Amino acid sequence: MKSAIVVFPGSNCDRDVQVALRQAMGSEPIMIWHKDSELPEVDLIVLPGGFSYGDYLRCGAMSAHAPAMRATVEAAAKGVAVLGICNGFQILTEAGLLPGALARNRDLKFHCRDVHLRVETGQSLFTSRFQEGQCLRIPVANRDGCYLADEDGCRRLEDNGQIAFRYSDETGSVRPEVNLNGSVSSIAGIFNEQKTVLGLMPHPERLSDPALGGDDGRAFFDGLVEALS
Amino acid sequence: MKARVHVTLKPAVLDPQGSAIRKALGSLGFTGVGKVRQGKLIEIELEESEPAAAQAQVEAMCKKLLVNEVIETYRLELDS
Amino acid sequence: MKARVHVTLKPAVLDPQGSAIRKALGSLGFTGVGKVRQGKLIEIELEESEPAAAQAQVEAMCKKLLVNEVIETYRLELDS
Amino acid sequence: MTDELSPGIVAQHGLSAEEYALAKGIMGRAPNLLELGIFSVMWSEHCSYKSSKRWLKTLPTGGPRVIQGPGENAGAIDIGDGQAAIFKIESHNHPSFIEPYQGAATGVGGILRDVFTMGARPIANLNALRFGAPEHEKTRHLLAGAVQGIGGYGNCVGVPTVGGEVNFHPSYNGNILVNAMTVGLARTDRIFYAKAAGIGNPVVYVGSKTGRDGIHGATMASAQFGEDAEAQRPTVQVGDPFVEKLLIEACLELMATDAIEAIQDMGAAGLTSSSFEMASKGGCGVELWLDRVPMRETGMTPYELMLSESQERMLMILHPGREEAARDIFAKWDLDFAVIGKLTEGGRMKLVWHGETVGELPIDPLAAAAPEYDRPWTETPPAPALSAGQIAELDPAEALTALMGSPDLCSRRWIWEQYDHMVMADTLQRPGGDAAVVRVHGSRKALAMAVDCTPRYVKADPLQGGRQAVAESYRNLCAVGAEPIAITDNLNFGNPERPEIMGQLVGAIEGIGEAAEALAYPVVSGNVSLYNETNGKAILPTPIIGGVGLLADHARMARIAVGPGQSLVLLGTTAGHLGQSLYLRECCGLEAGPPPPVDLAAERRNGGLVRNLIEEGLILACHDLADGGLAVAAAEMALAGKTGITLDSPDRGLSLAAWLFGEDQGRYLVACNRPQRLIERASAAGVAARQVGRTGGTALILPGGGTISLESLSERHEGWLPGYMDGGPGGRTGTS
Ligand SMILES: Nc1ncnc2c1ncn2[C@@H]1O[C@H](COP(=O)(O)OP(=O)(O)O)[C@@H](O)[C@H]1O
Ligand SMILES: [Mg+2]
Repeated sequence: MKSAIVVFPGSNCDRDVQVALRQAMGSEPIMIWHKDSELPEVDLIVLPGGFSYGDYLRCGAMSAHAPAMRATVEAAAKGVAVLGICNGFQILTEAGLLPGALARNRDLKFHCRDVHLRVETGQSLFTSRFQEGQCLRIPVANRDGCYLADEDGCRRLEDNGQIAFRYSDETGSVRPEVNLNGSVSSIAGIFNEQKTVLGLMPHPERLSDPALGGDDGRAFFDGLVEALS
Repeated sequence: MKARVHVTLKPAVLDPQGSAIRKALGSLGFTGVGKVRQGKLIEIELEESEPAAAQAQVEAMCKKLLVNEVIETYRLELDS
Repeated sequence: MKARVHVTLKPAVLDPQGSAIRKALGSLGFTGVGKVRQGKLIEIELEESEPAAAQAQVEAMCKKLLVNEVIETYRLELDS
Repeated sequence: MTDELSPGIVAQHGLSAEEYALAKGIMGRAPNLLELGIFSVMWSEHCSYKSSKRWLKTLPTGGPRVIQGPGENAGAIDIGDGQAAIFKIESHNHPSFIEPYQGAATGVGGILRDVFTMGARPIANLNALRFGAPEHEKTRHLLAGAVQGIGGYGNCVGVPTVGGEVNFHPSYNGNILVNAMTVGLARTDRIFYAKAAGIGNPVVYVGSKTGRDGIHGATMASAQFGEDAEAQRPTVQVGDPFVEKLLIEACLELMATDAIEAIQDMGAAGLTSSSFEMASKGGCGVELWLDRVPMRETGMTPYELMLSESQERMLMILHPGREEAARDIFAKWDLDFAVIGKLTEGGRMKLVWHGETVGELPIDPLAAAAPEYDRPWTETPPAPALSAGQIAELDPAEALTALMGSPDLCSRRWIWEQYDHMVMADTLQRPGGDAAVVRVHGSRKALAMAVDCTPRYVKADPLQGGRQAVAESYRNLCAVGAEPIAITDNLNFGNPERPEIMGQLVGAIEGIGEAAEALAYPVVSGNVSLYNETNGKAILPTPIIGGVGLLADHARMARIAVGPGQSLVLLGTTAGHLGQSLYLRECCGLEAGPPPPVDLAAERRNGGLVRNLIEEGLILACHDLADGGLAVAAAEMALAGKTGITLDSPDRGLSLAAWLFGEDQGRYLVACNRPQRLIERASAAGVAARQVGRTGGTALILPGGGTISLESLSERHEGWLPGYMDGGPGGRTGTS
């Protein structure tokens, strides 16, 4: 399989996800500069974490208009898989590839720590390695990770099975106390309707090597690469 | 011409910054404080001097970039 | 009574957000855009209904909490 | 143009009458205002180190691994395989007190630039913070702001903030300390220096535009610049971490080519000090065309351009003909780029404004004549020994619970979780242990790092306190299994014009020097921050030591977390020293007595043993003993491992308090499977060792019968800081 990582000014997890993907694919992902308006033919496009444009105005707002994003939207329409992590998730909502919005965390603080996630479905190319209800440990690092959608929007996500991950405790139980940023319905990650686009706030690339303290992130990338190969 | 865009969260959207300010005002001893909301104020200097054209230009900026209409609304003021 | 506090960076203070917005507007094809500055808009509902007293109360809030006078200034609007 | 300036204007520039006379002598005429401004910043304490230079020269700075000691933007150490660790610490105390968010943020920005200026990619940040008493009205706001500022900047540039330390003490009520450290990684054959060379070579400005930020001597200048000049000059700079991130990437991209002859960041005293230092180091002259400097405001003057402290700017000397290639890189990253001058012969600085010469100064005479003072100092009198009556014997379990929940010992999780400490995906040990460990990307090597100082020790005995700060940082590195390789220091003191403060500085430097020498742990960079006092009340003397160590293989690394069924061995000698201990302060209400003495030979021996044991895999967990002694170390290991610990009774008739809470130096608590083997190894190495307990269960059990469940201990330990930060009026709500 082939993959591309879009680098925006202020991206700072581009190398981290490059390392994780290289490890999972056994080959090099292609790094794409945000000013490029054409993308190579790939099976997966990744929007990495970071602070593109300094998170100024709104996280992801300015990057959503980058030439490479226009190309990404076109590719997504053709069914190419798109993964947005953290700032990448924010860009996906700003670009309209995913519904809803990401707002300031309820307690206004930046949170960097491991969280537990409940896998909401194993029926997607992003989660085929996992079973529904399985619990993963993955780090978050964000200040604007509070996922918001109105009631209708939430119902649609629910009905279409578009919720990928929810914040949970270490047993996989979804409780309001562990919803660290105040996301509606404890949402940590969602798909588009076709489940070809995934946005999530946690950073699987940060725990994809046991030396870093865990490898649930590795299983995530291995599963994704397997599904796309 | 100068445009002032007031961007605020839609009423139904929870505003944690507003609530934090309200709480802080309370603990500083201010009483009789009701709802507090925090928004953004964006001031833009424009070359355009014709009000209607300026208005249209800034509306376009809001739609395209300045405002996320999923959770925000805006109000525009122009002065020359 | 409702107070609206416009908090802006003092004129000579660097406004990274404003400059970034300006650049982004430029690359979206908007022309004739001069300086852009981003500030805060804080809306406060007050029980106080007497304008002078409300004014004094909000001024005090600005000094104590809402405005960082080392780098910011503010403008106040009241409406009932 | 060369009219004599009024004594008032001279004084407002902080120059004494003698210094002004010296300046006139160097110039051969009276300097004009622009030139005076340049003298003023070049001879400021900050740029010239005039009070401390004489003493700093005594520090050991060499060693087999040292590539670059003090004197450049940062120190550089050889870590093998053609790689260098480049690091430095810097203070931003005063700005952080005025505006904690921006002050702390720009402190991080500044130290990052010092490091990537030398060709290093920054891989970790640390910070050492000191705040006033928790009950002081400003403390909460200052703490919240400084932490948000450090996080706001570091998180955005994408460099992990992996460690630090925080203390509270009333002496910092009016003068907080914000010291920031950056560690970077470079190739040894691609280290860049500030030494200008090549007559005719272009002087290039990159980064943000110049505004009227942080220009000094402002009051006097009001007359010159019109009524509202003061209002136009922000006293606090606002940082732009986004631009800094672009600047890092653009500079590193350019550094991968061979376009750069010399490079220097524009820090304090901006364009003045960067251009002066580069020219002075290279022994050449420089001509600057100030009208070409990218400007943020209209109507800026040469004076403002030379003295502005706008952030996120760099000055470079390029090789001839490389301007266009360099310009392309900076254009790619949307950064300003301007050729603003050239190197000249003759050792003078010529300042040109729209074709007209507006200032001209000799470079070397000015730099060489920077005043250097041998300020009078008095030795700190030795603290009288504690009398037995001063030490209350409290219930150990209660005392430990109180200590673990005290402001200086409670968990700092509330802080470090607001810092992205994992970005770059190489953080092997996150905050919470003895030292942070960051992998050298793509290798088995790793760097360990920690910042340390125990100011109450330094106050009571500057010499021992200086030694102790170095020794503690040495221990923190050894405790994870790293070989300590070098340090950077940040000397935070009060007013050096007072002999007793100068005495603290002299004593601490002597102690640091002795320890650095004895531990083969040279000082390769540092920073001095003086005048940290208000109304004659000085801060506790606070010489922060930032230590960096090397792990050859990160698989051989120790952590503090214990597991069940392990034996605990205490390495090092316990005399039960309670003078200046936290037990004395928190539980007996006393700050008294001499600090624990530091035996440097024992530090070296014990540290070496611990490293060997870790490397051989004989140690399952390790923690050095510091504040709060044995009991606190055991409690921290138990909490980290979520496993109970039972501690044995003291030997040799030590009191329980002295045994559990004494702060004797040079000690480590280690967990292992075969204690006897460890004790034999220790005795062969000449290190005192005894088994002091074992792990298991869910409680901490102390000699004398006290039992504390880990759950309640954790609540106290984790609870204080969030509870404190939640209580009462918060600070401002941040800046964005
Ligand atoms: N300001 C801070 N930023 C990040 N981490 C911090 C900070 N203060 C303390 N820590 C972390 O908390 C842990 C305990 O700190 P400290 O009490 O200073 O340790 P020690 O006594 O071992 O030197 C360390 O891992 C340290 O890095
Ligand atoms: Mg330690």
